[in-house]
Amino acid sequence: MSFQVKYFGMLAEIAGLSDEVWNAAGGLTVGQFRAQMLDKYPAMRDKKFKIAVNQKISEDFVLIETPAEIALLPPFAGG
Amino acid sequence: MSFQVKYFGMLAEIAGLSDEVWNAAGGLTVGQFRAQMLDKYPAMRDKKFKIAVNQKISEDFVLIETPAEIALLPPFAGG
Amino acid sequence: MEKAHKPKKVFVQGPISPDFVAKSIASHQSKTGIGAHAIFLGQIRADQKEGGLVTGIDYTAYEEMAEQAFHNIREAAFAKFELTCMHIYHSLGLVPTGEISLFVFVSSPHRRAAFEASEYIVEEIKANVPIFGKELVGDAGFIWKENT
Amino acid sequence: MEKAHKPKKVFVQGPISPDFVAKSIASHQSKTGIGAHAIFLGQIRADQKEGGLVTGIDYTAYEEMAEQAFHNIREAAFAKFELTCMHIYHSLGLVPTGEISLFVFVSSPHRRAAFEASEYIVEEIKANVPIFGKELVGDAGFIWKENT
Repeated sequence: MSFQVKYFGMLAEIAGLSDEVWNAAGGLTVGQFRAQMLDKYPAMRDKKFKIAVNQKISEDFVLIETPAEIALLPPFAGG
Repeated sequence: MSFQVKYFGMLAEIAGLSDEVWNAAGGLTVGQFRAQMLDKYPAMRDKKFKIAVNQKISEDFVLIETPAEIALLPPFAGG
Repeated sequence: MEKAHKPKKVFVQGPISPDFVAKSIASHQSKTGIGAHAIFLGQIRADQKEGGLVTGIDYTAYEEMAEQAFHNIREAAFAKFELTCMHIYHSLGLVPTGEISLFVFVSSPHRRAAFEASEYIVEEIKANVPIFGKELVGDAGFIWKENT
Repeated sequence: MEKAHKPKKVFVQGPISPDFVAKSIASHQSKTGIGAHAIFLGQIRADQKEGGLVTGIDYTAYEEMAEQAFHNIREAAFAKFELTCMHIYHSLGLVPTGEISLFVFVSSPHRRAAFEASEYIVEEIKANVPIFGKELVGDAGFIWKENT
């Protein structure tokens, strides 16, 4: 399966990009995706962030169904 | 004794003036002044108002000490 | 010139213009400790009364007592809340429907103080400042306004 | 022209000017059911950080999700409070210290609804809208801002 991943704020700086396509061997939960992502970008391990699936903040147990847009959201700073 | 009396809002309309000098035979409490005033302007009897002595809202038992500026204040409408 | 000597003057003749509000905001942009402004504007409603629509309010005040009351409100608000700035303006004379008669402007490093001070000041003004309002109704009628 | 088709567009590039605030106020003077406006403005503070003074904040957002979040906040506020109008504007890009990045403007027949809605909306924006802020510090440093 494959899906879009978007990085924002400090996470985009760590990743060095703001968008990429994620390719996984089989089905993934949000938690499994998070683990793969932290393997790829170890510097994100000590950062706080939430994961949104199709613009909704998601729990780790949720299964990602394609097509999906996954976003990594650091702490909000509006205002 | 004599003192200044000021009328505001609808009370100035009823009195037909906004300022006058009040002359009384002897000492007056605020309550006694109120009674004299309602005798002079009976149309004020069914109006709500407070009495300020030297810019402070006063209770009826307070004795008016000259020089004094007494003000009749209808309900506030600021804002 | 007179303004410079009486920075706390509250009363203005007639309506308060949006442009005046803008100038007040702009004059705070050099105060870089401010993080939050809360502004309250009172606008005259065209309420339907028995004699017709309200077309405006004619404001009068016991000015000396009112200025003292505003001063007391200001001092109390500065004591209660962490404020950088506070400005209060209120109209005297005729303010037509749709125009602004009250402008309360508070600024603080943080939003909580600004929100709380704004509400506090407006409620205090409504309750404790001797300002009187004659609502002009229809062609020739009027009703004396009373705050609730 | 674009504005007319997207009346709920929230994001603006760069700071929000006092003049824009004035124009927004003026455009409500024909709505004669309004008695109270509450305005909140977020201004960039020159906070002292380890690397120097904050000189501005560079804002980015997950724009599609943010617009949806603003929409949800708007709908919830209209449901909760008796409001005549509601406008929210937030900056993207660089907003220098002393300038305004957030403008929340609510109008109601009565003050209570305006006060309550103003606070509600600002708190919701701070907590639930995916906007990110890079505080520029001193000559070359930066700190990612985090709402509390």
